[in-house]
Amino acid sequence: MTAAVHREESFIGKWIFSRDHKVIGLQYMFTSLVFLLIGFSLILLIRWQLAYPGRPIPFIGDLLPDSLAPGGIMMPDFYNSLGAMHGTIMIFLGIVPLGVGAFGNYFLPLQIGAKDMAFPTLNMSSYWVYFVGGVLMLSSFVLPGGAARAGWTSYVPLSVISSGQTTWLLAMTFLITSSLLGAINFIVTTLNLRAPGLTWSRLPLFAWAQFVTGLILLFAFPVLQAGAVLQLLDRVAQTSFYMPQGLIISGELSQRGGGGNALLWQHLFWFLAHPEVYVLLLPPMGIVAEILANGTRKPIFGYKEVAGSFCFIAVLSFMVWAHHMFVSGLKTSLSYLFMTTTMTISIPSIAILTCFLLSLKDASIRFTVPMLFSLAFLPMFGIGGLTGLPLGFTPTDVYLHDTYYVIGHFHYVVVTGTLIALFGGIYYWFPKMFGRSMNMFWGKVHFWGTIVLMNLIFFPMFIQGLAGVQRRLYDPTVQLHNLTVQPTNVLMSYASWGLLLFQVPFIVNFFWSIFKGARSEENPWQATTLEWACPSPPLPHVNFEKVPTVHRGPYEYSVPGREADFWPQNEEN
Amino acid sequence: MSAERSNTKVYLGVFAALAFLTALTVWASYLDLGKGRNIALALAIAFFKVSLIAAFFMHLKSEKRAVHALFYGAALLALLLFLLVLPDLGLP
Amino acid sequence: MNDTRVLDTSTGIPNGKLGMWVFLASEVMLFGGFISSYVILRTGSPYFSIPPREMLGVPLATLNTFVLITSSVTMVLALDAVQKGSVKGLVRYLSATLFLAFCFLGIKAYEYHHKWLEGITLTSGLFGSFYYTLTALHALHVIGGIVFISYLLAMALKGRYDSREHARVEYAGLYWHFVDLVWVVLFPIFYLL
Amino acid sequence: MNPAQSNYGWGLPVAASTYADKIDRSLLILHAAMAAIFVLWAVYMAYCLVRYRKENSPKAVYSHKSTLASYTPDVLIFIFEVWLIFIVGVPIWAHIREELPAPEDATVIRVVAEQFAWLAHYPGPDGKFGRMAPSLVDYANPLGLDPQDPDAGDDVASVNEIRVPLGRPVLVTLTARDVIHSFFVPEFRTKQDAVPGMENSIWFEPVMAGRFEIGCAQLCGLGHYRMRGDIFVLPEDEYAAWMAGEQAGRRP
Repeated sequence: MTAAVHREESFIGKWIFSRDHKVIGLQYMFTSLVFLLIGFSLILLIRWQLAYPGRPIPFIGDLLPDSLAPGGIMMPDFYNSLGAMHGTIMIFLGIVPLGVGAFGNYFLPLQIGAKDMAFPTLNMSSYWVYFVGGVLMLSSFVLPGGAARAGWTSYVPLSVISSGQTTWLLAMTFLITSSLLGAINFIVTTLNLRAPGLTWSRLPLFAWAQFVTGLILLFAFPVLQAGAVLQLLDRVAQTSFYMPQGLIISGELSQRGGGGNALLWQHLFWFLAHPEVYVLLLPPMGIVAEILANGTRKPIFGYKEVAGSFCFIAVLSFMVWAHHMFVSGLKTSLSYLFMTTTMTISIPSIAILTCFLLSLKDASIRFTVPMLFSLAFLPMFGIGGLTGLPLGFTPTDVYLHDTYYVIGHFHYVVVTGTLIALFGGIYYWFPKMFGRSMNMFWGKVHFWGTIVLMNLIFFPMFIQGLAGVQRRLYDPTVQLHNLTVQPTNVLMSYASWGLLLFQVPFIVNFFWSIFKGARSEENPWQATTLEWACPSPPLPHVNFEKVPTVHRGPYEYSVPGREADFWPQNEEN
Repeated sequence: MSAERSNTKVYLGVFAALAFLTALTVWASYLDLGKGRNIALALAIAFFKVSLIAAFFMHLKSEKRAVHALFYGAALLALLLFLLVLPDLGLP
Repeated sequence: MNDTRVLDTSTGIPNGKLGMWVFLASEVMLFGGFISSYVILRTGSPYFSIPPREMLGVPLATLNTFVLITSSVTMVLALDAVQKGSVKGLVRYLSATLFLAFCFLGIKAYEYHHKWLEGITLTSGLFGSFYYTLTALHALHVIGGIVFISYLLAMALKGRYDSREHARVEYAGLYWHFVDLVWVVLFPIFYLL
Repeated sequence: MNPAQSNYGWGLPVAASTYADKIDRSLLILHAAMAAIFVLWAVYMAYCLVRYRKENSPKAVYSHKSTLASYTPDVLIFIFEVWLIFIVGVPIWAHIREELPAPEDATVIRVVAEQFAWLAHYPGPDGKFGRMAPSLVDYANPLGLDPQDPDAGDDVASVNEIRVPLGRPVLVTLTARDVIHSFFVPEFRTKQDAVPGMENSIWFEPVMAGRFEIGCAQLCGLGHYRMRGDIFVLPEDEYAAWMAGEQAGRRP
């Protein structure tokens, strides 16, 4: 590889159509953070409707067009599209691109000592396909027919007969293609471009998580691509892959040929969607491992167990998908099988959590802001994981399925688990990305406000779930069994608006520190992995002055007989 | 050079095998061995042809472990999807 | 057989080849998803009417399978030629592969037209829907292969490839054999069962 | 007979069907185990955060070996789960899903879910369901019962209201007309998706008279939230009187 001749690129070449994995990582980060904010603001509208059903939305109400919210009162169709788009935007446009696209693209090559991804052009196109998919998904709000309204799972036949789904399907195809291009890059880069001496047992856990996530994306997404194409044809070309015989839709007998099966879509969708939720989970677990090792000044407890559990989760995640379908008409013989595989997959998650908790023993814990987020991840993900047990266990799932218990479960895993870890990752790697550090006081303000309010929003969901409140209800007070627990909706709504307020310090802190943050040197956290062995921000196109060679494991902290309590991977002695 | 020369012979040999197998599978489809056995036979011939192409034309035989893992991993997962969904929708 | 350039990758497999194999793994899952749905609905749905064998045009499809297998062979011979250093052989075999690919598409187009008139259309029933969806997706992959190979042919004519520098020919070969491999599976499940 | 608001409190609704208490016991076992695990983890973590703060332990202990003892949480939870699945779970799930009561000694009802209403179809005294034709569906005849069919003569149809006698199991055959709905009665702890093109049958046996609420648990469009109905569990004689009234109201 001859030294890259460094011609002066134009602004466009350097920032917009750049092939440098660091610039692409930042593009992913900024875009996904904007999408997270948009997805979050959609749910704030829903929270008003759930807290005060039928009353006009105060400030924003009269801004909304009359077709969606006449007189400021939200219509059920608009409510369903807000719910569907909240789910879709947060998962496919927000958290996965942030966890995999931003952090993976930026720090995987750095952690394995590579100059760049294996296929830089493919990497750039993966961002731009994602960007087009995101714009298309958002534009569905203004296109005729409005946004998709059959939930982020878009179950057939509702999604075939309701409007707004075609743009959703097209946008999903773009997002799936973007994830596939990214996955190919991650797998080949981790396999091929590791620095000399970086064997598999010396690979940092964050790199392990990104590699395993790439494999999951590679094998799971194409199946949803197939399902989405079949649904698109059902919608556009009047085929009936999923449409059964003799549907009577609003009075008239549908003229479709029929013969399809509605459960087929659920099988194809959940074959992707369950591995997808582990794609949401693994990169943040990698980030928590990095921050915990650094903050406790101690090697992560059970490196092999955690890395092995990542792989075991990846393999098992392809065999558990039908636990979403226990009450959907799945044959009982299959539900026994999927109940057992679902319970088996809870073991590696518990193993990882146990290893993280045991890392705290005999440690020397520093309560820096990234450490606060990572330490909060442990109990929060614990609740998320534990509440998954009654949902994977069929007798209790019969009652809890499609109630707010499910929503509480996956929000505890995804919001107080994944999102908190990703916030920790931003505070932890900000100095490496911008050469300046974020303000730690406002970081703590952001942390405590977010954690407390998130619990106020999500814990009442379990109470509602046990009371039998179904999910996706436009007006819960119509069902009599929801009336007793209705006051929790008011509390949850105020907590969610408060959560928006507490994101302001983070946003201001984030953008202000890029230009005005205190300068920080190469290794502010005194960490040992390779990404701290290059200048911050790393050199464009080559990252390291000279290719680092790796001499030891990733978390050599407090090695006896050395005065410094950390021993970077690339130091010879 | 002899090693190189034999390569062409190998490819032509595989070509002949594939052509014969195609004719065989068409001929076999006219036999009436009962629904289950017909399907099994056709899939067996198809699987054999697939492994011929993969082993010789795609040089899978002389590839390293990583490639084998990918190939068999993908095939296994495709089979998994098929096997686990079939009982649910298959037998009404 | 691998090109002899010193390989600076940790697994010893060149990036491009590994990338192509990873891409093909995702393609296996894409076609796997489609074929699973087809077989599942065919065995499960009581309304899945299978057209009589005469309407399917089995002899023509067999010829088509034969055409694609031959193109697979000419592709591997093209790679073999360039490894022996004969650019002329490479050009000859690449053009043969391109010609055969166009033949395949031609026969496929004729088949579509013939079937559409016979009454098997996209909405005539599940068999028609699956038949057109899957074979159209496969045809798209054939067209993708044609674009890739014609790019190679252009580069070969410019003398870009010789016995040491021909990685892309090998990757195009991998892709093309995969496309042929998919057809080898599609042929029996649509025409013969 | 309004559903006494006492059916629903802050915890689980009243257990009004035979297998409801089995499900409640499983919920209790699971939540007790979850609480125990969480409390143990929290106590241990709080102790570590205080004991191994930087001020208390300036030097961390370097170690790579993970002792066998570190697997105890995983092994314990695995054993708990194996016990839970094979001893507790499988019998209950088989009881709920596969031990359907015989039609002759159960009240058999067909429920057809459509966009935003539950249509109940009783076979009537002859025990046979009349033929339904999609073309006959209209406001007066929501199920589209075919008047010429002799079996349909004594069939009773009702919208969003189901009446069942106390003391006998109820066998419900569920299907849907347009999209996927989900028949959910919190008090009976029963839930089953009504999938168009498929017939799913479920059963429950009420243990108390009263009025219980049916809800739709699967998003089925803009009216999903108002798709509610009521199940009236009547004593035997009241049910017989009601059915007789329905038959009398019919043309001779």
